[in-house]
Amino acid sequence: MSEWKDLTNFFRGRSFWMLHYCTGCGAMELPPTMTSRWDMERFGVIPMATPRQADILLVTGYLSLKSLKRLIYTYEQMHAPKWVLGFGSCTINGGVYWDSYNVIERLDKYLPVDLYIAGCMPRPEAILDSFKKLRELVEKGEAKGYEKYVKNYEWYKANQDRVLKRTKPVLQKPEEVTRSA
Amino acid sequence: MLESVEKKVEELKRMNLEAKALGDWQFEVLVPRERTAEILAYMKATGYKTFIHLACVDWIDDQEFELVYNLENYDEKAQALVKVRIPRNKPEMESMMSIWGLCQVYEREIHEFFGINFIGNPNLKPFFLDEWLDIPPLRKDFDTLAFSQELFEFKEDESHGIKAPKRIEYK
Amino acid sequence: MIFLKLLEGIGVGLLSLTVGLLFMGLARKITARIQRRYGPPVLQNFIDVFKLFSKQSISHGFAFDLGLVAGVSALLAAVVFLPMGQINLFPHNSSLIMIIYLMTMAYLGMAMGVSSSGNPNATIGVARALTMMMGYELPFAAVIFSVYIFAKTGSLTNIVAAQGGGFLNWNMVRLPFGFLAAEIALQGMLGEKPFDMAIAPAEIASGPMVELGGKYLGFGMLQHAVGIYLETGIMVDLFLGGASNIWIFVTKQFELFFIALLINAVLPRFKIEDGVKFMWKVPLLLGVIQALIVVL
Amino acid sequence: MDTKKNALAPLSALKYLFKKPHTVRYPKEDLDVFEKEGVSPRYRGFHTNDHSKCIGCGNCASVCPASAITMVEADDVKPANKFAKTYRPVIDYGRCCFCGQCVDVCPTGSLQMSREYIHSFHPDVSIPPEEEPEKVKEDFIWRPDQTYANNPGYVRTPDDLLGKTIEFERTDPREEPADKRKFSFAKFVHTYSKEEAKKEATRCLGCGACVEACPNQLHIPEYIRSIAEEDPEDSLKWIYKRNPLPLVCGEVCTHQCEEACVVGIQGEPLAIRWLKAYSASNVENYLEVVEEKMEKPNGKKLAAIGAGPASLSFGYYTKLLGYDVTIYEAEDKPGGAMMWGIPKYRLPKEDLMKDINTILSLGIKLKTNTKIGKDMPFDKLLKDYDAVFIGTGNSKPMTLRIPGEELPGVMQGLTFMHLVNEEKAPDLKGKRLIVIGGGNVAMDVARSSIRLGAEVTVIYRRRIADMPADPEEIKEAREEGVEFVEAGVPLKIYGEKSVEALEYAIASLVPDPNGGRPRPVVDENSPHKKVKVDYVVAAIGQHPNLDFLPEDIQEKIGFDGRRVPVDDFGRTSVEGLFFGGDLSNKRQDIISAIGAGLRAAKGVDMYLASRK
Amino acid sequence: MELRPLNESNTNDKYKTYELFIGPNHPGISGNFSYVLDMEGHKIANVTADPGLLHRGFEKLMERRLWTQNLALIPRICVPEPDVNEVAYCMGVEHLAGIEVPKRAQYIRVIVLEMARIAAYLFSFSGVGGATGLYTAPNWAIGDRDYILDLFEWLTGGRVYHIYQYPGGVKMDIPDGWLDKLSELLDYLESRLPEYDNLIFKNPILQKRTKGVGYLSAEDAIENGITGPNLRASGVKWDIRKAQPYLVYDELDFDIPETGDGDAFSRFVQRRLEMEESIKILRQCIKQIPDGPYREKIPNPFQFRVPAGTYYSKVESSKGEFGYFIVSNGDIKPYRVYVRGPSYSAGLYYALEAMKNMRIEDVPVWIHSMDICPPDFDR
Repeated sequence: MSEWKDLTNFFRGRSFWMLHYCTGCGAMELPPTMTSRWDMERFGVIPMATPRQADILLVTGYLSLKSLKRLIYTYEQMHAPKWVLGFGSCTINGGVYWDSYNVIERLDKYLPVDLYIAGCMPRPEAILDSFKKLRELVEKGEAKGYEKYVKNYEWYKANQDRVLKRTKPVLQKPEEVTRSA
Repeated sequence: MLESVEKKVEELKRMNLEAKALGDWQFEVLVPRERTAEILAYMKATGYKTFIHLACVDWIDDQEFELVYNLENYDEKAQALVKVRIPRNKPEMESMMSIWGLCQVYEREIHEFFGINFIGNPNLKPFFLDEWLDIPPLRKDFDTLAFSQELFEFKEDESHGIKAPKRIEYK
Repeated sequence: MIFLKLLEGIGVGLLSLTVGLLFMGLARKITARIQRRYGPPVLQNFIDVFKLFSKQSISHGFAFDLGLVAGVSALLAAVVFLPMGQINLFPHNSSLIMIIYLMTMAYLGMAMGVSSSGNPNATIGVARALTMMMGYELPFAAVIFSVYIFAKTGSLTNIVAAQGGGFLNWNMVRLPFGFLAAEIALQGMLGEKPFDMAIAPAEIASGPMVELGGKYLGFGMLQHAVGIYLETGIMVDLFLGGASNIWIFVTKQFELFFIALLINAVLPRFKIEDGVKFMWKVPLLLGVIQALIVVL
Repeated sequence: MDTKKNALAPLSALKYLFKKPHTVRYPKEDLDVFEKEGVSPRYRGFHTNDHSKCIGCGNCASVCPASAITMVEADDVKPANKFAKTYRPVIDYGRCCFCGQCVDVCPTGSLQMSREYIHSFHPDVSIPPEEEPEKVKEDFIWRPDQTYANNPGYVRTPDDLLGKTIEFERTDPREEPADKRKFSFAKFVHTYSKEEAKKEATRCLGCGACVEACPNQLHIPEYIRSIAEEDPEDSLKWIYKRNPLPLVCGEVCTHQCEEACVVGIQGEPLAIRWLKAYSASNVENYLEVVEEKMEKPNGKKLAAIGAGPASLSFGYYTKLLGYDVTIYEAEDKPGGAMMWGIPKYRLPKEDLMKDINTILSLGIKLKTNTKIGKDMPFDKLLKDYDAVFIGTGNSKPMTLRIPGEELPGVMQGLTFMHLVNEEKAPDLKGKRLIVIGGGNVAMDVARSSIRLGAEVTVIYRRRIADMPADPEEIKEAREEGVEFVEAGVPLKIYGEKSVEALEYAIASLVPDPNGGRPRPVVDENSPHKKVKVDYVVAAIGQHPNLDFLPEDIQEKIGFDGRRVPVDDFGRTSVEGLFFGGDLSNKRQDIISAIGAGLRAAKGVDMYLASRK
Repeated sequence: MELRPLNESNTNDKYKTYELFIGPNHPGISGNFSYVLDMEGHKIANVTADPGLLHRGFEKLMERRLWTQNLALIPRICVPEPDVNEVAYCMGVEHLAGIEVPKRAQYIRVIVLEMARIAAYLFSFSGVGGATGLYTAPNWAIGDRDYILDLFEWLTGGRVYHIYQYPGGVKMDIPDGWLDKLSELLDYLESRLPEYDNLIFKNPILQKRTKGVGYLSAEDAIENGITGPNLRASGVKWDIRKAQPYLVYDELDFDIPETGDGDAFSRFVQRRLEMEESIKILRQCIKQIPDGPYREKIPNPFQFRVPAGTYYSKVESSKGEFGYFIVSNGDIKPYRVYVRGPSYSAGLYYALEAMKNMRIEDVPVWIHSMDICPPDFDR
């Protein structure tokens, strides 16, 4: 049975289909990586148009609250096993937008991230490197973020709801809010 | 400075407006709120046909908002910044949609970011932000750092765990 | 006896799958070359299919499952009737009409499956695929008509046999207009550009496939693989004089596929109505001319 | 361009089927653009930091637009110099945007960027998600060191032109040329013009390394910032918080701060002293600007002995606290060493009086010509006043202890300067004068004598580089024509009625094994020299003179003839008796004395508050 | 706007229309941005733009940072062509602070801007390919663009975000041998242009797909604030580089190509032709670049104050007029910066009119022909 699993993981690690959702500015290094100069198809990674077909979700940089909502929908549409790659500084600790009112600070509070890549933005070499690293992890059966998500669904959901479904002003100054409906 | 700019500034001064050149090819003109539509229509009729942007500045010390209509004249190669000041405690302004339809989106944006009401604009629904309940974010009294610390629960703590840099090796 | 035939049938099915997937892999490699890159390993598609079948899969209802399974199985059934070199399971039943009929079944099954997913993109995609089918079926029918008349038989086995005895006996040479029309129709059948409006990722997010995931997408891929095998196989039998053994057969298939690929790599896709118009203009005209030549 | 339709044109692309792809076969193959170096030589990758050069100033942390850098206390590093801190930058790569601005503003050039850029982290699946954010964050927080130093990318070196963000060149104030100034006692360094001051002030990085180096911890970054904002009044407000003698310090301070200035590590340090002089000389009436709030008089009386910088500072700050202060001065004018020791070309007397008068105008009583111990017994002071502050400084000069010292024409440095400042100096035109010693007093004597027309030689027992005087003083003295003799040890002064010649030996300098200044050794092999001379001025140091204190108090406070041991607030073991200035300071300069006065003022306030 | 599960869209009261999302997760859109299309059969009945997916509040963040700290932030406003941000911002700051930029620095800026323009146009070639399914085009164009990025990396130390401009000039001088490499690259690009022509612009199917799509008249373009190549493709000869020359553009000889049909194809061709002009400009720059300082000294970041005032500085980017409206109150930080992205009016306002009655397959073509770049209007 374990050989079977190893075999599955071997194949899974060699065929990453990536979701074509360019969430942040890190997506700018994806076209060069996808196309002729760096050609990530060599590693079996190809962009896919819909979340149903995809195996890996690249979170390419910062996420605005609006994007986060879409990203969560997208993630939940993907079929397990699925992996999330946190791309660049913004996903790790807010990056250069650390004090922005519309950008989340840490991705791992909302989605289970399997691999983080440092950089702002990561070079194509770093991206290819991370695919190789992810392949290794998958082959060893260590990348199990999707199981973690299911197991701790309540916790993730609570965090997601906290930022996405606000019912009162965050700064607690309703009397100053002069905005009309 | 371009001749056309000079001429235009003179012309606007004759209309009892404060106008001055800002550079070779741009000038600003300060317009009272009630004459905005008139002046903008006049500007459009005199060649300033392209609407470049509508920006807002929050002069919190003066308790005023300043709306900046940026117009461009391709024939005379000139650019006009038409500025209007409105009181901060009653942030209301007439919509200029009848002159440039394009104003619709700019006004919607400013409504969202500064909380200014544009009378006559039919669609001021949330645009860039989702479910915003606080002070409009680009106002000067909105503290973005406090907001993000509160919402995203991160703290600027002093006690960093320190690690030596390392590089991942591949077999 | 029936059991043996069944085994042989399975064998042919597997063969078609393997060759189809291999062709797809080669296709990626060759396209990559034209695009100035190296491309994935040739066996990448096998890995992909294996992975897809190992994934969790979400069904959208009975019609969804049925449609997709019907898609693959109908095509596999069609392959069984295809004479390929020395492998010819049903030499007396290898009717062209039957194969075409099964092929259409397959695509209809696929259409039924994916449209039950409810995604508007899929619906648009299916609508496009069926419209396109209308487009290429007509010239193809004209071509088949000419071949029918010319060979005076509807059995592929006989058509192949009729072309025996050298290059000059091939229908390709004897029915050049028909071959050209069929080539263009083949481009449409394979879903290669400029006739790939059905999937069109930039417009409708890969159309019919939009809701497919896991093993369903695996079925989709397999269907495509068998489709390639079958469609090029028919062409080989119809125009390239069949083959004496399976190797030559596959080589001939690949030659046809290769031309389709090259065109695929350098052309953008048509709009759907332009595509159909084109099909009804150029290949249909060629097909009708061929038919007229043959008849007269 | 021809855009005619051509159905065959696209097929020309097929030729690439037979060409070699241009894919970079990473990791087997590097980019060949930069001669196979992988990434560009200026690439901005992960940081490196040379801990032996880093001084922990924190400029990188302040400039980081992503707030990625924090300074942490590092126990395992040695401070790079005596002003350096042991803080080291720690970089959060979850924030860093690799813009390189930290490298641009690093004054030592220790923080650099390497060409390494690959790092990825996989959080453990088994840890609960609550702990994951912290784990992830930790992994991306590094304290950069020399790990990647062998692969440097974006760097800034002093001779390199990369990143000219810090202005290394100093804007010097206008000075009179040496051949002009050597004939005049007028101040030869002009204060900055507005533009010059602004230009110099905008060089400040605001790190505050100077504050800790300053013996009195002035608010240096703040007052420089105000000058940069063209607001000398505000600047003066900041200065007055800790220094009531801004113009004096602006002109003659020993500027420890400039030694610590981080800009000075690779360039020229900021002219902090001249900036202070600029803001002080640009304000007519200090008190109007400073608007210091004076507390209501509390009826307590304080006495200060000696109207030098320490007492003046003590008086100013205690007066502000509401005390009634009386300063006793033996001479006829206040100012002490500032008045009598410093020549006019460095500190014009009207500048000094502007500062002093401002302090005195607060209502401080000044009793001149009152020598304690002679005109008034010390015990009476102790009885009459709630507390007594003693800031008499060093007034007992050290002697040469060589034969012939008693001859007329041999003078002590301070005495000589006193005469010069009183304009009672002997006529030196065409005379030869030798100054013995290498401190600031020696320089003052030498340069004053030059102005009086003498030919001056300075004899110092070590090398010129070892002289305790300010290097610029030495430089300026040379420019004005002062000659220097290194390693000269005076042996004997010849003469009958007055000085005629001086014999000195050239000592051999034995290096100090501990790395300190070399020790001059005179033995029989040393060459002896004898020069003709008309005046010899010994400026080899002074000691305090506490003879007016009763013996028992001298003993009780532990006075050893050189210094009075005091605590942080000038307190001694005798209640109500406070010391400050050169009497108790390690560094004997004006700013330290002012600091001592300020601290003693606090000490007095604490003492009297506790006694109540 | 609430996101609805897709299969609910059919349960509208009537079956007449259904909703279709172009974006944010969609290969047809250029970036993280969304149009919601109300479809009537194959035709688009109504369009709603849904921006804000990339909104980071730059204008707020810039008010919190020093004048030069912002240089690390602003390239991120327009990701495919970051340099225009840096140059426009620096030009505005320099005008307010009264700094004269040395000639050499101005030439370097022109070189950087034109290289960025070529890179952006190459990127838009890939857009053509992606929208119409000609995947060889993106593979070629982005691959060639990478060579430009290599040179950028050599010059500036960064591949995408160069952070190279500085008020008063540029951060570093041109390295030795760089200009030779640049002219080699220009030769290469010129040799590649006919191949792009063959593949893309002479391609009959591509012409069929793009000709007549998204017609934009000159009046509409002027009225709707559409600038740049899109405006020029509609027949208005307006190029800031010519009309209000900044940097050293008045010393350089180049033309404004004319296509003037106003449809998607002419917009693509316009870019292709302007690329040739950019190559021409670069060649002149290589020849004419003077020696001298590359930067005027300014105070360090902590002490750099910009005198109070307002100014609108603009740059002709590959997408149109990229403007920075800068308000300073004399402090070390900007008081307010407004960024005028060239895609704003086309992407958020004109799109709603232009896409009505369009077919779904024309939408990506239209989006890519207008070269809509969501980051610059989301900011």
